Amino acid sequence: MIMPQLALIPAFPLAAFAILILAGRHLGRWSAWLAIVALAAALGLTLTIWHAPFAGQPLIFQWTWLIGSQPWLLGLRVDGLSWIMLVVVTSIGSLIACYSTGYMHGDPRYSRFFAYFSLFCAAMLGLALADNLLLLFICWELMGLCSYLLISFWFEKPSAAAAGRKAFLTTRVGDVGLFAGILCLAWVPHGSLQFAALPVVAQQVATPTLTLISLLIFMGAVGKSAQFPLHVWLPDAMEGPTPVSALIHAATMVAAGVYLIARTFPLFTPASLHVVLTIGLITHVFAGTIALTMTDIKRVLAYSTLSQLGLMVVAMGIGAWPAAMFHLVTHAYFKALLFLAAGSVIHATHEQELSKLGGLARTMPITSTVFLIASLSMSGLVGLSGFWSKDAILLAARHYAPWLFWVLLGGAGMTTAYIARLYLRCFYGAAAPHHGHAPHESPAIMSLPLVALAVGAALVGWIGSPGFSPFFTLLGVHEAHGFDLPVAALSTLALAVGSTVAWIVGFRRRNLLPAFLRPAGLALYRLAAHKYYVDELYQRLLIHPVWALGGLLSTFDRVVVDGAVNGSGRVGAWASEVQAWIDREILDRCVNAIGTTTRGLGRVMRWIQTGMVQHYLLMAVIAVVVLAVTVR
Amino acid sequence: MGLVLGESLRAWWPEACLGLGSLLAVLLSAFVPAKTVRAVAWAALAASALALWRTTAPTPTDIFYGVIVCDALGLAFRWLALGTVALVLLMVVGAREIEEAYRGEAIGLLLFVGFGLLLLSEANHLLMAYLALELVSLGSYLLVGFLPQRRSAEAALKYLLFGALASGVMLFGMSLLFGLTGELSFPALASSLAGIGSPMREAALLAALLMLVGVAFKISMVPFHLWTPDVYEGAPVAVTAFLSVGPKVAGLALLLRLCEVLQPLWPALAPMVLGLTVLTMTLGNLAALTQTNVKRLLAYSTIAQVGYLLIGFVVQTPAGLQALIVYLTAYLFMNLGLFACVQALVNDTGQESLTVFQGLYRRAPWLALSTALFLLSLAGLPPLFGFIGKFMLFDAAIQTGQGWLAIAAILNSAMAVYYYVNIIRLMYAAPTGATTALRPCLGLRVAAGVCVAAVLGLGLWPSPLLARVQARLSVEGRAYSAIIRP
Amino acid sequence: MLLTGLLLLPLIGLLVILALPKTAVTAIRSVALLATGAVLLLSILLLGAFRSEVAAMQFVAQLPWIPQLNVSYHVGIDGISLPMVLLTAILSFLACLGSFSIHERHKEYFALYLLLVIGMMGTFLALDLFLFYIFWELVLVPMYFLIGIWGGGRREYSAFKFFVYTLAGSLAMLLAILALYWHASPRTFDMVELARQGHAIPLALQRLLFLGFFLGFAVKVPVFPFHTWLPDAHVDAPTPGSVLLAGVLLKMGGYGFFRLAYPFCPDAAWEFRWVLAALGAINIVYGAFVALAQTDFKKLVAYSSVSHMGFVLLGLASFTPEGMQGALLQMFSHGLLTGGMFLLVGVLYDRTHTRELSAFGGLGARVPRYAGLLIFFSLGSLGLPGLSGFVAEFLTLVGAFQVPEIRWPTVLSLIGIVLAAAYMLKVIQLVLLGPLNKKWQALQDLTLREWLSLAPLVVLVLLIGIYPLGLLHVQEASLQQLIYHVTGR
Amino acid sequence: MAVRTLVLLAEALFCLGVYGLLTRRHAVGLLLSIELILNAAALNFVLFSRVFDQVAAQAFTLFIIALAACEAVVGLAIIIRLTRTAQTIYADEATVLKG
Amino acid sequence: MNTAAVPLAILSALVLVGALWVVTLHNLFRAALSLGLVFLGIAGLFICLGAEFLALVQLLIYVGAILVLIIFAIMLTNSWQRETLPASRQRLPAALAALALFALLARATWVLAWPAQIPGGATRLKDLGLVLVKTLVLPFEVISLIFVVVVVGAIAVAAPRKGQS
Repeated sequence: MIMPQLALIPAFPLAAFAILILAGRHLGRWSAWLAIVALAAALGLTLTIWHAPFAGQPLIFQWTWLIGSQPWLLGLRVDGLSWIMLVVVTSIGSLIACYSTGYMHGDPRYSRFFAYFSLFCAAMLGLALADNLLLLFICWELMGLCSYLLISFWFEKPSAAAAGRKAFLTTRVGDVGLFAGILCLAWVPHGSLQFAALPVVAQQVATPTLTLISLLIFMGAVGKSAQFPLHVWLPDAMEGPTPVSALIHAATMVAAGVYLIARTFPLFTPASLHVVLTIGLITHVFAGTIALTMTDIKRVLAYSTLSQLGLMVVAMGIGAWPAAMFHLVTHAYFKALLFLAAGSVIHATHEQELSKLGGLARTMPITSTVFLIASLSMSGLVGLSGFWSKDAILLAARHYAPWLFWVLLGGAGMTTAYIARLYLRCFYGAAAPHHGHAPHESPAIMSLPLVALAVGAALVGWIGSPGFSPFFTLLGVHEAHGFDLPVAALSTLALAVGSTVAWIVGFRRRNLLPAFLRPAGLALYRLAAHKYYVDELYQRLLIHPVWALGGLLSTFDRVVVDGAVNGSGRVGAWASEVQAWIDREILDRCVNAIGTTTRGLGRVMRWIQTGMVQHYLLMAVIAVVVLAVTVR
Repeated sequence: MGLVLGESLRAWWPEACLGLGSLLAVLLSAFVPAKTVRAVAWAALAASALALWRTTAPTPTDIFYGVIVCDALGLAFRWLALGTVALVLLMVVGAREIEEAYRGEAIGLLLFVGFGLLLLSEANHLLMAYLALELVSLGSYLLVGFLPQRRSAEAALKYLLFGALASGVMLFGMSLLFGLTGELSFPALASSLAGIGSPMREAALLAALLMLVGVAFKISMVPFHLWTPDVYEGAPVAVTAFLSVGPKVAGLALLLRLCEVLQPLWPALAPMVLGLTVLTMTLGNLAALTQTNVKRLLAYSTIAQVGYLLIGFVVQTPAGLQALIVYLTAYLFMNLGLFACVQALVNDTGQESLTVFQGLYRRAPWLALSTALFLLSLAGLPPLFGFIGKFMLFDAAIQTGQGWLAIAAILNSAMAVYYYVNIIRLMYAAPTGATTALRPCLGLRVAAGVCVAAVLGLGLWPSPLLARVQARLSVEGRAYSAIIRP
Repeated sequence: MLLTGLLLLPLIGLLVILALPKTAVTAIRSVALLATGAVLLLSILLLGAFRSEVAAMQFVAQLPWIPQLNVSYHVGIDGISLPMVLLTAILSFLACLGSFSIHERHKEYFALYLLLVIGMMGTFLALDLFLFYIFWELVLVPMYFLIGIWGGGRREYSAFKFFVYTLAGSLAMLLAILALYWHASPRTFDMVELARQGHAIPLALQRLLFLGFFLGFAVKVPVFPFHTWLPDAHVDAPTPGSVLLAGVLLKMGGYGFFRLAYPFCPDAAWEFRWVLAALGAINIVYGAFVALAQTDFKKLVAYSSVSHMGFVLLGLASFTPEGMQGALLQMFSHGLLTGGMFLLVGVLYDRTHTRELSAFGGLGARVPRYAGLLIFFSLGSLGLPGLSGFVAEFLTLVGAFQVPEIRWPTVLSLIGIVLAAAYMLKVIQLVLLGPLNKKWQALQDLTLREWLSLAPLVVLVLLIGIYPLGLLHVQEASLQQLIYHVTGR
Repeated sequence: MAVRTLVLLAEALFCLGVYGLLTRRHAVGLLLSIELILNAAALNFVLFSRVFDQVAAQAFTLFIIALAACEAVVGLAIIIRLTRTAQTIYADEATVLKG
Repeated sequence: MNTAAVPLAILSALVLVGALWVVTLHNLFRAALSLGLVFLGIAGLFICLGAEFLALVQLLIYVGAILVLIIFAIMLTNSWQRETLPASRQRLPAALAALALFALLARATWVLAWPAQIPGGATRLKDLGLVLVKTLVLPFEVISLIFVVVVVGAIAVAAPRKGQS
């Protein structure tokens, strides 16, 4: 069904962006409401077209964007998968926008914030709506930009500026992979960029090529979803305002990578899925361990995000892409909530270091409650959203390979452990000494979205629960997985163990390790606390060499390329320019010799001109003789 | 007999006016101020130009019993010679380095040499050619030595000695040629040489070579160019200007005529001339790169330019001849214009090193602009006239399949860009010495103005000139019938 | 007639300025602005009247000029030259606005400026090879003086270097032109006719011709290793000079490939495509690496031009519709983006008299409008989708990638995309972000004039980024014809 | 005696003149050498005028003699100038202009 | 060898020896006198070749005018001459070059088929005069112009200028 109105969905926030960037200064506080209204309108529009995805009828709107040997189409398309994304983005987005009106209150670049925010939403909506890889890539890049702008929103802070740049560059590395994937996909025989055509493409393209393409696309996902080894930007991205962290770096944008995999899933071959699984697993475990050691609220949450994204990627890797999407949705809600709550804490205390926090449950009851709900949801307490999605993944893992199931179960325990540690240390225990003012509950405009999100975080999982699963219907997967009691029990056990450990080790600070293991434990702890030195490794192995190469080439350019042309043995500035000229002509590397010869010849000419007229005469006579001999 | 003389004179008014004018000027200069001499000179020039304008000689005619030939080729070269004299006259009048007391003599000598140029470009007889050549030379020696400075006398001596050797060699060559053929007039020589046999041929070749040396000296062709830089540096600026154009014009005319005479020997001479052509431009440019004295630099530049000009000669086609004439015209204007600018500078600073150009733009923007224009034209930048000429020359070379000649010329042009533009660079740099405004005298301004107009105007609209050159020089005329081969 | 107007208007302006007294600065400025404005208007009219489905030359005007040499005044446009004409018109108008910050020797400046405009315009309009060469060289002189007189730093050196390099290059081209003229039968300079005879030229001669043309254009583009004049010239040129230098002059090189080298020696071009592609990739990567290491704002932008022009070569080498479209579009887009960048550098330099990146910092808070624009143009340069640079680079890469012979250079040039982000973000970070350098406490934001000179560029960059189809349609027919001419496909 | 011998004599005279021009240091000595060269040519012309019975060639010799006189006058004027300004009479000491 | 050849041989020897002295004698004055010897020899040869008028002119102008002028100049510039002046350093290369030139010329002309005998007879003065006023009237006029201008020019050049002795 053709439906040009689809374009309105991203157009609302885009228009808001345009207005805000041009006239935001004059709008003042109204700028926030403009953004909220735009998002709400997008949400409304999304909801009004609910029937089509449920009916399995995609809504399509296409137009020609470029021409070449063939027209390059761009198009929007709403099917179940994208509709879900739309709902998630618009609903969470508008709630976070509401929250931000309070959080960003008084910021000098208030309207600018909402402008970026709107642009981001527009891009994310566009990405969800895209019916081909090209438009997806365009929106993908725009999101990268928004991420950059928002991370370095408080650019006066050098660390924020650096973090923004790091995020952009790191994801760009992945983007280039995606771009290369698109190039390949466009030009393999029978290739197409349309998502709808991908299953056909997958059948017709040779497997090795397909593996290459899918891995390149996955590279994009690795960058955007901050998978190992391109994960380094995400923790630093916490330099941005907290609502940004909530929306972009937890709920939606980072999930785009997972969404991309889901979209292009038909292209993935067993070999590439194996890679996906490996990367996801590494990220999941590795980020979880780091999260255990972090002492900054937002960083704990950031690593937890990494870990959860890893989990989704694992699900993708074992082929359970509906489960991964399901986890994506639930994760969006509870992680957004976690971040917003953390933001509430930070807003109240101006502190985000765990060691300086504590006992906030009394002063901030709402925040404390919603944080708890979200934590439990993430940990997978039976009945809460997180439980259902994690359960689906665990189930799939058990079908895939038992060892994976156990690893993931351990991961689940770890998840519980770090989030419980965070919760306990933040809201219980002795109240930390306050600086200047007493912590207080956030204003209503901030807490109301929290409550709304808490409802979502608790209940949204039911749409994918066994028995009642409109979610899977939307995705076109009809054999809903059943409720598996052992798995549920085991995951509950993991939750219990995890929270207990968190209580004893994380909160009470008891070292449970036997003495002989303690040095090893400490070393491990240090390793994790330093994020496995990945940043340092990059610095040494990648950044430094690149900069050094740049410097080297620059010197090369100045000294050799220019110098080869200019002649390094310059006698005078202008004399060397003679060489410059000659060298250009000869196009040779060893031009110096020729340049010297030229000047040498010039000098010979000077030397001939002794000023003695009889020398000239002699030369002339000799010339006559020589010419007479040669002319025959 | 009276009839012959009368007819001859009718076709010979331009030369007669100029010759009488020079005589009058020289004689008067001892008694009247330079201003009067100047007036006489202008009158003579004007009369000569008028007479030349009325001369329509599309069909070649021998006059004065065959000593002189009036034809289209001669007409073109006579115009060029006259133009040179007129422009240099403006410079001589405006030259501060020439003492006022002797300016009259200088003007007279200039007209005298100009007269020689006219004769040289229409000589049709060995004696006439030798006489005209000596006339030009003697006048030039004197003009070069006109300054009270030591360098001027030195330059004159060098010029004299080199010139004497060259003309002596040439004369000896002529005598040998006469000994081989028994003829003195060009047409007779040509027909006599046409049927020459083997042992005679070698001797004739040697004689021809010796004769060509005289011409090569006049046009500063390598390896007979050695006098050029020294003489140019020592001579007064105006005289240098004259030397850089006038003798080249007449010398090339003589070369063309001699070439016609020597046509049977040409196949043997061609490779040598070709090689010397490339050598001339290359060595001229190479040496120019390291010069620091303006006049010396321009001397080498002249040598290089002669190299380009010779392309039009060595290709031996009508197109080449036309290109030669067109480029010669361009060269006349751009080089003399440039020298007018140099004269203005030398008048002001009394120095000749390249540094006098430094900051010229601040002192005299228009002067700097015209200098730049002339330099760019010399460098062959479109849409200036120099480019059109160069283009035609290169095209003529490529047309005859001598692409390598064009390549050599282009490489040379690229090399030349360096030193031409270097002067422009200096002009627009910050001044080091005087910063007061510099205002050239009227004569120099007129000279430079005329040259600017020509370089620009003929560059943008060369069509009338080209049409005329083509129309005149495509006619199968006697004077160049042999070198215009289909 | 319309096209002749494009050349006559600046000429009239030039003459009027020459007639005005030196002191009438306002009058001189307005005349220059009027002239360039009229040119802009005329070129927009041209766009309206252009029939994009026609591949052949349109608005052709021909008058005999030097019949003796078969030279005629012959102008016309097709889908390849129209974008360049538009670009020239736009940039010369905006740079003319930008030239108001020149504060000495106005008369000479604007006279030379208009001469430059004539030269650039003529290069893109000429259909007579001789005329083309004249305009091509005509550009050199005013630019030399713009750099040499109104430039900064080692301006004489840079101007000189620029002049000698480009002239040396174009002499090689002259040789090729002469050879072409010699070979053509009937002897003609008519570029359309010469193109028609392209395949008839023996391959050996074609190779030589291509080499000659290549040298001429490679210096202009500039292609590694002929690029060393570029950073010097760009850095020392006055702002409007840099804008036109990067915005238009470099495009003349690229245009030369489209208009001269490809049609006249098609077989050699086809043979040498891998060389072009390899050089393109080297340009992209090398330029980006060197840009990364720069500490001078302008120099960085200059090297970024080297990198970006590599895409033009890459696209050219592909001989696919996408690649060629991309190359042409990249020329247009790069003109807009670098023009904007140089204007911005100029704005900053006018106020602070330094271009050292490390001397700034934190200006984002102080001059938000400026910051916005700088970010905008940087993003355009690094190829952000939605802006013109992305479309061009995407098309180029897609086009080049499909040709097996040049696939590896294409893959290599992907590195350039990451590096572009790196150096552009470096600029943003060093200039705009971080704590405010106390020295620039009183820095003034963009003035109205500066706004006016930048805003059209912003609009165009966005327009092409979002709706490139308009320009692509204009280019399509002519490019198809060119590709067919060269490859027979 | 044959014509051949006289031609040889003229050639010898010519070469001696050239040798003198190359080796004489005194400026006036150079003028002497020039006269030798001119005389060689004159001798040739007179000889050949006899051979071909061409009177014009004898006239040519007349002109040569006249021009030789002119050249001597000019040469001496320049030499006097040189001695005034350069304080030397030797040609190889006039080396201000070089390079 | 017939009788006509004897004076020719003697005169030739005179010319050669004189020329050799002109270029080699250290004393310039003697060299100038040797030049007179050469002139005399040439004049004699002219007579032998039947060009009596030319011989007369040769004696008048060369010996009477030019040589006197030169000797005058030598005496005038006497004060600038140095007694002990080393000979030119390029004598050897100059001699080689001149010899080579001579070899070339001699080889080229020696092999030619010249008339075995110099044709007899003498030029009538009238013929010569006729040539000068008819065929060569223009050169004749021109050379008179040259005389005038050269003399005036030479005076202008040789005249002492301001600030010079």
